[in-house]
Amino acid sequence: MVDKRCSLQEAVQMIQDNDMITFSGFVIWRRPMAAIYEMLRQEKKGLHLVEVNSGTHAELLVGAGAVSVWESCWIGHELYGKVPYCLDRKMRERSVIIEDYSHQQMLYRMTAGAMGIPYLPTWASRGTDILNPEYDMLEKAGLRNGANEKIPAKKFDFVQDPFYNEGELIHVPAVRPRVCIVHAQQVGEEGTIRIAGQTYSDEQAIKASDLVIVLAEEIVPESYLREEPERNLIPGYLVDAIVELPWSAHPTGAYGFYDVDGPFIREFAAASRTDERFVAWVDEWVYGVKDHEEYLNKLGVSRLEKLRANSYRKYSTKVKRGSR
Amino acid sequence: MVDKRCSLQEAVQMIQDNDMITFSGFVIWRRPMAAIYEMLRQEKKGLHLVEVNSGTHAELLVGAGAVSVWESCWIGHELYGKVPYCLDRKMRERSVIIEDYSHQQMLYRMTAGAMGIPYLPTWASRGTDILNPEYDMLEKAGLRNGANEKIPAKKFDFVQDPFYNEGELIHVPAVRPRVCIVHAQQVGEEGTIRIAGQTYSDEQAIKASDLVIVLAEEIVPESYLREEPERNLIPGYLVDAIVELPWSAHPTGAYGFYDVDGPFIREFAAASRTDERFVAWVDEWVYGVKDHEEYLNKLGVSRLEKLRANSYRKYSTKVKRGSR
Amino acid sequence: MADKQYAKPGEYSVVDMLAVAAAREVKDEEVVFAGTGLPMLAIMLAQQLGAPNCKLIYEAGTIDSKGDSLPSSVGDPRCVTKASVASGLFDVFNQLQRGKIDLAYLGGAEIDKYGNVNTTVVGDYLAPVMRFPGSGGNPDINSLARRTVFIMVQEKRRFKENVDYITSPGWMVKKWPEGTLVHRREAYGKKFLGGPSAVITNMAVFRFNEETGVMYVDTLHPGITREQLQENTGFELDFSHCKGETEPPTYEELRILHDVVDPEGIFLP
Amino acid sequence: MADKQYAKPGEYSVVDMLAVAAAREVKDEEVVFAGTGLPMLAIMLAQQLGAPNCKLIYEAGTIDSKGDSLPSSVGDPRCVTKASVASGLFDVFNQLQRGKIDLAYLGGAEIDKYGNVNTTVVGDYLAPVMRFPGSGGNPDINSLARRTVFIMVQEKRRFKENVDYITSPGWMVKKWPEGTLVHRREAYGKKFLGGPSAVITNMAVFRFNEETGVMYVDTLHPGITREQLQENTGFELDFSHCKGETEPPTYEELRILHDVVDPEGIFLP
Repeated sequence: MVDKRCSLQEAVQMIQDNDMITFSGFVIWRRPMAAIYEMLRQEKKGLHLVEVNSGTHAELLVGAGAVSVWESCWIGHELYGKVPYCLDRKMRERSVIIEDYSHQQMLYRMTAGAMGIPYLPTWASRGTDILNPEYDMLEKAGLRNGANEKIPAKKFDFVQDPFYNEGELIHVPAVRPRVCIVHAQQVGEEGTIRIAGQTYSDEQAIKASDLVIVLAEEIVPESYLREEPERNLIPGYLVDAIVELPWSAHPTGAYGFYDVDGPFIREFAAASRTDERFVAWVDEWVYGVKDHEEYLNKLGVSRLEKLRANSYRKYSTKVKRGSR
Repeated sequence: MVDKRCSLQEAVQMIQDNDMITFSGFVIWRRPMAAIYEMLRQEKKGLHLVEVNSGTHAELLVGAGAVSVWESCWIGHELYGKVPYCLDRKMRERSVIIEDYSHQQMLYRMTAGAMGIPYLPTWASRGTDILNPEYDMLEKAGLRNGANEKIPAKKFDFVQDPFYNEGELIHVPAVRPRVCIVHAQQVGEEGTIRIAGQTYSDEQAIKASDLVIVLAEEIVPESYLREEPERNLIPGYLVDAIVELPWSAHPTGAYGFYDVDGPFIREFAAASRTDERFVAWVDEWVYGVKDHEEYLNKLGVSRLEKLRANSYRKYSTKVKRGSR
Repeated sequence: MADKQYAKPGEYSVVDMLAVAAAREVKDEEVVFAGTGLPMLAIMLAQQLGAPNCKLIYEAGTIDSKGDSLPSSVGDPRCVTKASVASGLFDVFNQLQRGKIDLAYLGGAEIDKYGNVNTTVVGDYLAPVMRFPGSGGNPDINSLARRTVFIMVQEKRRFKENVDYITSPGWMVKKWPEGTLVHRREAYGKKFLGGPSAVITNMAVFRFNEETGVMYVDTLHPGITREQLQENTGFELDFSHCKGETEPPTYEELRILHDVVDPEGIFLP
Repeated sequence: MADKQYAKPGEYSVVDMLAVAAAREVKDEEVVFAGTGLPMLAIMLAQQLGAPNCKLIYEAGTIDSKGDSLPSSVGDPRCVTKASVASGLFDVFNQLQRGKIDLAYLGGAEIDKYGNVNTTVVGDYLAPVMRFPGSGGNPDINSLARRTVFIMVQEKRRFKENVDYITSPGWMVKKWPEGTLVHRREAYGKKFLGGPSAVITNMAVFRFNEETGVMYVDTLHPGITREQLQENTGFELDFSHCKGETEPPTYEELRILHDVVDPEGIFLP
C-alpha cells in the first residue's frame, strides 16, 4: 500500500503556479487554513480559484497576490467582516478576474465535475445579471479560446426543455480543479475521509478534482472508520496526500473540534482594508512564523482552549460570541 | 403536528389506479413487499412502474395484471431466478409496455426528478440499442402526446457539449412518480427516515415522488434519530404516511434486520413460469391470507428466526445459502 | 389574541421590531430557508410562537434543527443540533429546486421597486466602484422558493429606482440575451413558483402588487411617518394600500427574542 | 512463480478455471467494479493473491469492502462489512463516469465477435421471443470503465455473428440515429476511456484487436481443442494470436477459492 502521509510543506509543494484549485468548507468553516498560510510562504502565483463559496482563506490568497482568477458566488467573513476588501482592491486594480455565478450554479458546476459530465442544467437564478452575456469576464479576457483545457468555451448556455416543455434552462459548465485541499476531522491511514456535521459541498469538490490533499485533525485507524462505512464520505483511493495537523482550520471552525475564532478573523478583516495593514498582518501571522507549530504557539494555549468544542455539543461552550 | 401513522390498508388506499409509482430497494433487497401484497388484495390496475432497477416485487405486480407500463433496466430474482417469467409473458401478450433504459440512465432520470429539473446529461451506454430510435415504445403506443403530464415527449435527446467540446451526450428525461413506497429500517414519529447499510437509490426515488409511504421495521423516537442527524436520509416533511410493520420487506432482505428468504423467492420464481402456477401461488400467499400478520404466522417462527440478522454482522449467520 | 400586551415605543429597538415583523410571515408547518443573522432570529422566534412545526433549512446543509444555542452562521455546528438531517448543499438546493421550500428569508444591500436586489457591486459591473460579498444563494432561493421575505435597512441609497446589478430576481426581471425587463411569470413560465412577498425594514413592511410587480407600503412601524419613509427611499412610494401601523412587538415576543433566542446578544446587542 | 503447483485436469471444475483466469486480469491497486456471482469470486480471489490492494466497488453502493462472508448479490449486507464507504448508486455510478474505474467484470447472455453483448431479448425487439432480465448496469460500466472482462458460458447460441440487440457496447457500436456500426473510438470521441479487454469462458480466454475491434483466441483452457472451441462458437474464430494453453489453477488458488472465498458453496457447488 502506498503511504500517502507527508508534511504540510511537502503537500503544498504539490500545488503548482497557475493551478486551478478549490477547497473544502463553507465560508468560515473547515477551511484548510494551515495550507493557505503555507501557500503564501511558498509564494504560489497565478492561482485560478473555483469555489462553491469563498471566504477568509481566499481573501488571504487574493490579498497576497497569489490569485489571477476567482470564480465563485460569495466572499466575506460572515459576522466578522462584511466586505471582501482584498478582492475589492484587486478588482479595482484589475489584477484579478472575477467570474460571478450563483451559489446553486457553482454547486452544480462542481457536481458536474464530480459526475464526469461537462455541464448540468438548472432553473436557479434566472432573470439576473449573473446571466448577462456582457458580463462574461473570462471571455472578455480572452481566456475562453481553448488554450487552457480547464476553462470552458462559454460561461453559460440556454436550452429549451424538450421533454416536459417547461421552458428555458441554464446549462452551467463543469469545473474540474487540478487540486482540492480539504480540511477533515478524521482520515484513515489509507485515506478514507470522515466528515462530521454538515458536509457542505466537500464531496463534490473532492470528486471533481484531479489531486486531493487532506489536512486532518487526526489520522485514525482505517479499521475504526470501516466499522461504520455509512458515515464515511470519500474512499482512500481518491486521496493523494494526508497531513495530520491539529487546529489546521484555525481561525475557521471545525464541527466537533473547535469554533470559529471570531476576534482573530475580525482583526484580519480589519487589517485587510489597506494593502499596508494587510502586509503587516501577514508579516506577523504568516511569514513571521516558521510553520503551523509556531503559529499555534503564538496563538497560545488559552486562546485555543476557549475555542475547543464540547465533546457532546460539538461546539465550544466557553467562547464569548455576543455582547452578553 | 400531523400524525402520519396509519394502517397498511389505509396507506395502500392512497395509491390510485393508473398511478406512476416507484419503490425503495435494490432488486431483492428492501422492497416494500407487504404493500405489494396489499396492492394485489386491493386490486390496483394500470400502474406505470418507473424503477431504477426492478425485481421480485414487480414480477408479482406484473403477473397479477396490475401493471400497464414498466420503465426500468433489469428485472429478475438474482441468484434465485434469472428469468422474469411474468414480464416475459405479458410482453408476448403485449399487455405491458416495456421501456428499456440502462441502470445509470434510470438512476439519472430519478435524480433529475429529485433535483427538480426535466433531464440530466450522461455519457452512459452510448452505442447500444437502448438508444435505438425505433425502440421508443411509449411513442409507438401513442403515449408521448402530452395527454399524461407524467410522460415526457421524448425517450432521449442527443446534445453536443458546447463547453469542453467533448462530443455528443445523452439527455435522459426526469421521472416524477406520483407515489414512492419505501421500506426503511427506522422512521421517527415525525417521519425522519434512517436507512442502514447501502441506501441504493432510495434518496432519489423518495425525493422525485409526490407522495411517500414508508413501511418501517420500527418507529423510533425522533429525539433518538436527531442525536445523529448525519445518519438520517430524509426529513419528515417529505413523508406522507408511516406504517410500522416488522418483516414488511419479506421475502427480500433488510440490512441489520433479516436476510433474503432465498427458498421462498426461488419457489415464487418457479411458480411464475406459468399463469396457472402464478395464480395458485398468489392464491396461497396473497389472497389466502387476510393481512401481513396472517402472512407472518403462515411463514412461521422457525423460518423467520433463521433469517434474522446477527446484530453485529447485520446479516444472518443461521441461514443456509449454498450447497455446503 | 385579545390579551396581547404590546410594548410601547422606546421599550424595543428597531431590530426587535424587524425580527418580530419578519417572524409573523411564517405559517405553521411551512418549510423555511433562512440565512445568517436576522432571518435566523425571525424564524426561531416564530418557532417559539405561532409556528412551532415550521421546518428550518440552512443553506450549508441542515434540515429542521432544534438547537438551544443560536448559530452565528449557517455553517455553524449549532445548526446541526437535533436536526432531522445533516447533509450538504446538494441536498438542500435540490429540494429548493424541486419546489419544497415555502418561504425564505433573505437580505440585500440594495433593492429596487420591483424587488430586484443587488449584493454584488456598486457602480457599473465592468468598472465597479466597490465589491459586495456577491450573490451567495440569494438569487437561487429567491427564484425557487414559493415566497421570499427580504429583511433590509431602510436608506435612500439602498432603496433605488434601479439597482446597479440584479443579483437576485424580483417581479420584473431581465430576459436574456436582450436584457429587457419582463414580468417574472413570463420569464419563468411553467417553472414559476412564486416570488418576493414582503420587504421588512427598520421603518416599514412592504408588499408587492403581483400583477404590476411594484412594491407598496403595507404598514409603517410605530412612530414612523409617511414622510420619513419617503425620505429614506430612492423611488416614489405607493401608499394606496397602506393598512396603517405595523403591529408592535409584544412583551412576550421581546422576552423570547432576548432571553430564549439570542441570550448571548449575538445579533441583538 | 517457479514453485507453482498446477492442478491437473479432473482436479478442478470449469467454473474453477473460469474464476482463476478471471482473477488474473486484475492488477494491484486497481479500482474494480464487480457484479453478482463469478465476478465476485474472481475479484475476491485476486485480493487473496496478486492484488491485495485492489479496491472493489459494488454497483448497489459500497466501496472497498473487506468482509469475510461472500455476498450473494451486490445489494447484500455482506457487501458493507469493513467497507471504506457505504453509500448508494449515485456515488458509484458518478465515479464510474468520472473515469475512476480501472476494470470491471461483467456477464452476458449473448456476445458477438466485436464484444457487443445482449442481455435484453431473444429475437426482434419489436416482436421478441423471450425476455432476459435486461441491461442492468452492464452497458454503463462497459462504456465507462477503462477495461472490462466478460465472464460467459461458451455455447454456439451465445457466441453469435450478430447479437439480436446490443445491450452493452463492444468495439464496434451503433451510431444513432442511423444505427451504422462504427468503431468505439469514433463513437465515443474525447470520452473514450477503453473497452472490453477479455472474454473468459469455460473453454478459453479471448482478447480483442483494438484496431479492428475483432475478438481473437488468446488461450485455450487445458484439454480444450481448437475444433471443440469453434464448434461452440457461432462465428469464425481467429486463432492467429493464440498463445497456447491457459495457465491452469494452482492448488493454492483452488484452496483459497473453495475454503476462503466460497466456503458455503454459493457459486461453487
